[in-house]
Amino acid sequence: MGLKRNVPLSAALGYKGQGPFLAFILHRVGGAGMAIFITMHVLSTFAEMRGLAIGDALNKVYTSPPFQIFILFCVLFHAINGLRITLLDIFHAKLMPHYRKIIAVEWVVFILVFGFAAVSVVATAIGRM
Amino acid sequence: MNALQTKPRTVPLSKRGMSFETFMWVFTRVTALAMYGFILVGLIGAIAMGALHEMTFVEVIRWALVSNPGHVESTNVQDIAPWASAFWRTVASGMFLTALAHGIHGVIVIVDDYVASASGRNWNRYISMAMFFVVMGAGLYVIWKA
Amino acid sequence: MANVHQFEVIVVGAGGAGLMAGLYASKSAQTAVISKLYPTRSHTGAAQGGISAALGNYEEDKPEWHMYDTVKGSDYLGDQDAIEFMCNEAIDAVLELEHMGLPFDRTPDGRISQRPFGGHTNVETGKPVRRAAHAADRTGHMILQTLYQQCIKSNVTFFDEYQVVDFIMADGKASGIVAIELATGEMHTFHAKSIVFATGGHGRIFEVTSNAYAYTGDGAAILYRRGIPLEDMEFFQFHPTGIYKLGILITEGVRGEGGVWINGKGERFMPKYAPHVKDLASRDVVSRAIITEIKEGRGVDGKNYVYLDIRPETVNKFAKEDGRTNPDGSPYNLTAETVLKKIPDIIDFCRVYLGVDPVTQMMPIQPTAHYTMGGIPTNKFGEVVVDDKGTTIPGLYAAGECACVSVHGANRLGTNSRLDIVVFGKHAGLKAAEYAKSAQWTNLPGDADSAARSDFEALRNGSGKVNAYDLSNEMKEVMFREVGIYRTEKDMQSALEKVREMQTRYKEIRVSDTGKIFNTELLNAWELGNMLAVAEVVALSALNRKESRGGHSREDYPERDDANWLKHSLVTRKNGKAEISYKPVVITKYQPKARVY
Amino acid sequence: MEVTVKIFRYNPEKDARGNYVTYKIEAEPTDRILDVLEHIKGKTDGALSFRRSCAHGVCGSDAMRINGRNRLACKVLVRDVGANITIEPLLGMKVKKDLIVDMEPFFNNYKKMTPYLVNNSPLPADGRERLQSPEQRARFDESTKCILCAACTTSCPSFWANDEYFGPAAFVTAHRFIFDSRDEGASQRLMVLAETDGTVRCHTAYNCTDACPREIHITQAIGDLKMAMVTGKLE
Ligand SMILES: Cc1cc2nc3c(=O)[nH]c(=O)nc-3n(C[C@H](O)[C@H](O)[C@H](O)COP(=O)(O)OP(=O)(O)OC[C@H]3O[C@@H](n4cnc5c(N)ncnc54)[C@H](O)[C@@H]3O)c2cc1C
Ligand code: HEM
Ligand code: SF4
Ligand code: F3S
Ligand code: FES
Repeated sequence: MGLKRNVPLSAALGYKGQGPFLAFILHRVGGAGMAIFITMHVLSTFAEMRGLAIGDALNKVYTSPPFQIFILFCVLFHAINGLRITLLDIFHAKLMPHYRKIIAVEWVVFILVFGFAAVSVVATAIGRM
Repeated sequence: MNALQTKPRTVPLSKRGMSFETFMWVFTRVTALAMYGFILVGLIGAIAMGALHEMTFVEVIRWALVSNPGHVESTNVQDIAPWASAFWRTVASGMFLTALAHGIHGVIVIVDDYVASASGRNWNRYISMAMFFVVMGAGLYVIWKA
Repeated sequence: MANVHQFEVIVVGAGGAGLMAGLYASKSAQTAVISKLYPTRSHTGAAQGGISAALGNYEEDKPEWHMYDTVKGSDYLGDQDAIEFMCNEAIDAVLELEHMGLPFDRTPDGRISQRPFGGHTNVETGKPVRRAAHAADRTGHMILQTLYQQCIKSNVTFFDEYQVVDFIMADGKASGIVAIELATGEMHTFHAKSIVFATGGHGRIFEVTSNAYAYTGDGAAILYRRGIPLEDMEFFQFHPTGIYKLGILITEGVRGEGGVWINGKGERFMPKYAPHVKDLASRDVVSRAIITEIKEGRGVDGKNYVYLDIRPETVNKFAKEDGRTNPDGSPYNLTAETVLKKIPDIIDFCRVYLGVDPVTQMMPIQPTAHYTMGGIPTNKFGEVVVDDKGTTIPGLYAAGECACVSVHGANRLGTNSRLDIVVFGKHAGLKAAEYAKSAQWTNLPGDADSAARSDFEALRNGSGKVNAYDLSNEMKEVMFREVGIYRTEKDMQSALEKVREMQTRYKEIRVSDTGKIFNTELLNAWELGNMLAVAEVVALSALNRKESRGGHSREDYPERDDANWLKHSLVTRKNGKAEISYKPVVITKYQPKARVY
Repeated sequence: MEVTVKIFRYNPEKDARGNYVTYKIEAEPTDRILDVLEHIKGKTDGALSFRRSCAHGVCGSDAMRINGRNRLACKVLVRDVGANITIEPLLGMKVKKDLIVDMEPFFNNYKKMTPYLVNNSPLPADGRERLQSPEQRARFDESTKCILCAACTTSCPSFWANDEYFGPAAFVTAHRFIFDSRDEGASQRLMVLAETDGTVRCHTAYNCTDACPREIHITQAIGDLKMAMVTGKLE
C-alpha cells in the first residue's frame, strides 16, 4: 500500500530549487523549443520550395514578434547556458565551487544580449507598422 | 614510505565506462563548442560583408546561427551573391548538421529521462533517427537549392 | 501463528555491535539481523571521537597501558580479564576495520592517525597519549557505514524496520524472538538457536541527553521482563560536553585538540580538579567539576553552563603555559584551518543550533546524559551470565551498549565503547554461530507471540486518562534532576517512588492511532514502558549503592568504598518485584587505588 | 511564538489520497522542526507518523520537504523558516504513511554501486594498515560524509522523472570508493555508472547539492565521475 510515486509537473516546478534548477528548466525548454522549431522550419521551407502552400501559414507565425522573442529566448539562453555547462564540465574541479557566482555572471550576459535582441525585434516590428 | 608512492591510477579505455551514453555526453559538449565556432565564423563573415549597415541585430544572429542565404533575403542586403557562395552554404550545412545531431540527441536524452522501459527507449531511438534523416535531407536541400 | 521465520542465529540490532555480530555469525551460520531502524540510522553513527587501540603510530604505546587506563577509568569496577582481552584485541580490531575500508585519517607517513582522548595516558610519564584512531569527527559514522557495507558484501540477511518486542525461552534455552514489522504492523515470530541482543543503551530516560530517540532500552527491558538480571545500572555516564540545552554532543576530540574549559568568570578551572591532565581529565571528573563550578556560582551569567574554548589564540596560550609539544618536539600550535579540518561536524552543529562559530566564539556547554555502562550481564564471549556463578543461558548473547561485560565498570573512557562494540560484537557473533552449529532446535512454543499481543492490546485499550508524551517528559525530567550527575538518598528515593507511580499511570495510556501501518504512536508507547522499567532499575541500583564511584556520585557518600562496594550489582525481576544481588569484580593485575588525574 | 504548521497527511488504511492538515502551536524560535512534529504528535494528533532517531542531523532518518525544500527536520530551526511552515514527504517516493516514504528503491540503487572497498591484493606483510597519504585520504573525504538520507536523490528532477535513475546519493557512494587510493574496483563501478540510468541522467540541476544536509558538493563529485569515465584518470 502507499501513494504512487508520480511527481506531477506542478509539484516538480514547485520545488524550491535555486538558480541552477531554473537554468536547467530553461535550458531544457530552450533545447526542446529549438529542436521543434528547426524541424518545423526546415520541413516547411522545404515544402514551400517544392510548391506546397503549408509553408506560408507557418512563416507568418515565425515572423510574428512574440514568436521571434520566444525563439530568441530559447536560442540565446540555451547557447549561453550551454557554454556555461560545458565550461563547468570541463573545468569542474576549479569552477564548480563557484557555480553560484558563475550563474550570476551568466544572467548578466544573457540579459544584455537578449535585451538587445528583444529591442531589435520590437523596433523592427514598430518600423514595419 | 615507498608503499605510499602509488602508481598513477588510470583505467584503460575499454574499462572506464566509455558507453554510448558517455560518448554522447562528450559529443554534446564537443558539438556545443563547435557550434560556437560556426557562430563565430558566421559573425566575422557577416561583419566583413558589411552586415552592420545592412542588417538588424536579430538578423545578424539569425545569419550567424545558420549562414543560409535564405536568412538574409528579408534584410537590406544589396548584393546577395557573396552571401550565397558555396563557402557559406558549406558553413551552413556544417552548422545545420551539428545542430541537428546535437538537438536530436538532446531530444533522445529528454525522452530517456522520462521513459525507463527498454522498449520505450528503443522506440525513442528509432523515431529520433528517422526524424534525423528526414530533416537532414530536407535541410540540405533547402540550404543548397535556395 | 502466521509469519514464522527460522534462522540459526538472530541478531537484534544493527549498530556497530549488531553488524559485527551479524557479519561474523553469517560466515558459518544462517543469520538474520533484525533492526527497528535502517542499519545506517543506528546510534553508532552519532559517535564522533574515535576508537582506541595502542597502535603507537605517533608515539610509544602498549596494550598494558591501555588496560591500566581502562581499569583506572572504570574506577576499578571493570572486570580485568575482559578489559585485558579487549585491549589486546584492540590493535587487530582497528586494523581489521582499516582493511575493511574504513577511511581513517592518516599520519604524514600514511598510517592511521591517532589523537589524545580523556583518560588515555602513557602510564610511565602520566602524560596523555595519542591512542584514539579517528576519521575526522565522524568515526562512528564511518564504522557504521563500513560494517554495513561489509554486510552487503557478505549478503547478510536484514529485516529492516522490524521492532523486536519479546524474547522467547524454551527449556531454559533461547528459542526465539517476536517482532513487529513497522510497515504492516504484522507480528512475526523468529525461531532461532542463538540470539544476540545488540540494541544499544537507554539514555532517553534523561531529559538532557546526547542519545537518539531510539535509545529506549528495548533489549535490556525485554530480557529484564523475562527474568534476566541487569548489571550495574546505577552507572550512567554524563558527558561533560553537551551543547547547552539540546544535549547534542561536542566530541571530546575538541579537548584532544587543545580545547580549554572556561567558567563564567573567564577562568580556566580544570587545573584545580586535575592538576596533571587538566582539561583532558576523564568524563566523570570533568562533569563533576562543571557542576561544582556552576553550584558555586561560576556558571556563565549565573546559568547552568560553562564554556569550552577551542579558539586558536586561547588554545595556543595555554598550550605554551603547559609546555605542550607536537610529537616531533616542536611547540604545539593550533590554527583555524586545523580546527576546521579536524572538527568540521562540531562546527556545523554549533552554527546550526546555536549560531555560534567555534573558531571565533566560545561554545556554551552543559553535561549531558550519554552512555549506559550497565546492562545485560555477559562474559567476554558475549554469553549472557545470570548470576554470580557464571551460569549462562544457552543461546543467549548480548553485545554493545546494551551489554555489561563489564569493561567500563563505573565509568567508560572515551573511545572505549567503539572498541567494545567491535571486539565483543565480533566474539558474540562467533560464539553464537558456534553454538548454533552444535545445538539442537528448541521447540518454539505455539503461542510464542501471545504475551506481546496482549501487551499491545492493553496499550490500545487503556482508559486514556494519561497522555504518553507528558508521562514520558515527566519521567525524563525526574530522572535527570534526581538521578543525575550528583545524587542524594532523598532525591533518589523520591525518584524511585515517582517512577513506580508512573508505571501505574502508564497502564492508563491509550494509543489514539488505531491503524496497523507504521503505527509509531503504538511503538513509542511500548518503548515508554521499557524506559519506565529501566528507569526503575537505574534508580533502585543507584539508591542502593552507598558510595561514590565513577559515574555514580553521591553527595551523601562522597568517597569510594572498596571495603563494602567493590562489587557489581544485579537487579533481577522476581514475581513482579525488583531484587538486588551482587557479584564480585574480577581483579587480575591492578589492585584498586585512589583515582587521581 | 505561534506557528502555523501545514502537514501532508495520508493514512493508507483510510484515505484514497493525501490531504493537508493545519495545526497552530506554540514554539520557540530555536526549536527544531522535529521538536515541532514531536509536539504535535504528542499533544494533538498521535497518529502523525514520521521517522527520526538521532535528532541532530547524523542518522539520515528525517529528510522531508520543509517549505518546499528537502531538509532534515532535526537540522532546521523554526527561526530558519518563520511562522508558516509546510511539511511534506519527499518527492518521487511512494508515500507509505504521512511523512514516511518507501526507501527500498533508494537503497537498491545504493547497492548497485558495489558499496564496499574492493581490494583483492594481499594485505601488507606485517598485517598492518594499508598505507594512504593524507592527501590521498582527503581526495574522497567529502563523499564519506553521506548519511543516506535521500534528500539529494528526491530533489533531483531526473529522479522525479523516473526512479530507475541511480540518483546523486548512489553517485556519492561510488565517488567515495572510486577515489579511495586503496580501492581496486573503480572500473566495475564506472561501467555501471555509464549505463543509461547512470551519470548521463544528471543535468547539473544542483538541487542535490543544495539539499544535502551534510554539505557535500554532490554535483562536483558527479563531475569527477563523468571526467573519470572520459579520461580514465582517478586523481
Ligand atoms: C553522540 C555520541 C557520541 C559518542 N562518541 C563515542 C566515541 O567517540 N567513542 C566511543 O567509543 N563511543 C562513543 N559513543 C558511544 C557509542 O557510540 C555507543 O555506545 C555505541 O555506538 C553503541 O553501539 P551499539 O551497537 O551497541 O548500539 P547502536 O549502534 O545504537 O545500535 C542499536 C541497534 O539496535 C536496534 N534496536 C534497538 N531496539 C530494538 C528493538 N526493540 N528491535 C529491533 N532493533 C532494535 C537499533 O535499530 C539499532 O540498530 C558515543 C555515543 C553518542 C551518543
Ligand atoms: C551554441 C549552441 C548550443 C550550445 C552551446 C548547446 C549546449 C548544450 C549542452 C551543453 C547541452 C547538454 C545539457 C546537459 O547535459 O544538461 C545541450 C543539450 C541540448 N541541446 Fe544544446 N546547445 C546548443 C545548440 C542547440 C541547438 C541548436 C539545439 C536544437 C536543435 C539544441 C538542442 C538541445 C537539446 C534538445 C538538449 C537536451 C536538453 C536537456 O537534456 O535538457 N542545442 N545543449
Ligand atoms: S549525499 Fe547528502 S543528501 Fe544525499 S543522501 Fe548523502 S547526505 Fe543525504
Ligand atoms: S539534482 Fe540531479 S541533475 Fe544532477 S546535479 Fe543533482 S543529480
Ligand atoms: S533524526 Fe537523525 S538525521 Fe534527523
